[in-house]
Amino acid sequence: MVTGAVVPLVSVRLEDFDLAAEVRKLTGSGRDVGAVVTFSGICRDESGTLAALELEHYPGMAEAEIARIAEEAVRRWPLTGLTVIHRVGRIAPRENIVLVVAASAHRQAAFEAAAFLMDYLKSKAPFWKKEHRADGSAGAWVDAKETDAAALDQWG
Amino acid sequence: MVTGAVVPLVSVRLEDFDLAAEVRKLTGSGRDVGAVVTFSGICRDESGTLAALELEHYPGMAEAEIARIAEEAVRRWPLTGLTVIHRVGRIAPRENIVLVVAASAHRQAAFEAAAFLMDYLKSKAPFWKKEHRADGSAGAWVDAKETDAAALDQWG
Amino acid sequence: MTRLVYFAWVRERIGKAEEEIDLPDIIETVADLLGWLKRRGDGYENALQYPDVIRVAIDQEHVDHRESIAGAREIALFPPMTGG
Amino acid sequence: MTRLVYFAWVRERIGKAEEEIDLPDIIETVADLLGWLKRRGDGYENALQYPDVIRVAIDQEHVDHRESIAGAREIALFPPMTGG
Repeated sequence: MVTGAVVPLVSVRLEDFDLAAEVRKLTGSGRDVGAVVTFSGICRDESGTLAALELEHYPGMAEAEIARIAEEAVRRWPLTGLTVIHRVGRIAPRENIVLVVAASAHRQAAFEAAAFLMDYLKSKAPFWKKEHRADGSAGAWVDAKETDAAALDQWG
Repeated sequence: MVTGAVVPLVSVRLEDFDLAAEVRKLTGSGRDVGAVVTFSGICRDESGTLAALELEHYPGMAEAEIARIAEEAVRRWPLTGLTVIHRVGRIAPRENIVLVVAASAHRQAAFEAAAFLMDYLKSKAPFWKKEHRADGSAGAWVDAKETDAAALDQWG
Repeated sequence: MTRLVYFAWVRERIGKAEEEIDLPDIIETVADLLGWLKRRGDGYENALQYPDVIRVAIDQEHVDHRESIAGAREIALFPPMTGG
Repeated sequence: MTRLVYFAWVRERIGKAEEEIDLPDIIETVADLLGWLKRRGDGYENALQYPDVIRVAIDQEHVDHRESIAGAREIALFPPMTGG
């Protein structure tokens, strides 16, 4: 049985991720895992009007900020593993954008930690999405949602 | 773009599931998916004291009850897809027991629907777990948790 | 005839998974049924000693103990569920 | 010299991703900096027209507009974030 502090796995990268492989990393950790929650954020096709998203990030700070959020989750919930992967660059509709995997002995901790990570990522991690439209018209930067900022309030 | 009522995929079976394949079924549905949440329930090894779980179920009612819970989730949240797979029979530590996959345009619906499904499955779906101990002593039926029943209250 | 089915430790204590019984007319509710079954022998007594913890489904839907059993084809008795 | 870095539409409107600037001593806080930068030209004026919406990080940590910039090596200006 492996015990001791859980070190979150954080990655910001161009390449796609392999959901099953990332889950296996956490279930094969040697810790007593009973529940694994994954969140995959996927590029919507906006009814065919979107050609692609361009994901810009602040190199260095993006990784550091995700790591800070992940460490906070590890402090708040009894997790056995936590992985966050955020892609950058050009992402086509139906492609993956972001992955969170939270593992724990118990389901509630896994659910809450994954939801917490996503709420904080949306509002605190330095990434910006620009849309490229299918009709070739100039892309617009995606507006931040009020609901995303409001979602943080529930975590106190 | 596929629209119309989402029909949940429900399966009770001996065989393991393939997480990635189940997610692909929902992301390749032709609907505008932006968020996929998965929950995998895994047999814990209880610090090495557990040899296996024996999962008993009420054939017919188990499938029907999961379907009822899943239909309720589809009514409550704007989902683009929902899958529930529950294994039965003998399950060794680290093996999968249950899978819920919830897909939606938005993350909150996917998170809430998956958590709702698990809370209801725990307390309402006719499955029972018996433990087989690693030391060969007589297995005991797992007790229902008060916290599982209490978890239903939050859903009104 | 009504089909009774048992699961988990209810099944183990009663010693069978199912049976067909011709229930007397005085049994109107689930609570009546549990009280009547308990007197059918040691296995039943042992299984149904604390009737409050027994969960019941009629024709594969959950019911509470006040529910009428009139017209039931299949009545299932089992402990609190522990799936998921 | 302080390194300033810009992202997303702040970067596009200012017309550069980064620059090194010798900031005058009268600039004490983030709010002072935003006001001062805004007067450096049309691109800055356009980017920083509504300073309240601009998010700021000092040495890669979020700060609010009242924060002192004393000792800052890298100050980043960007719109509200839309990752995830």
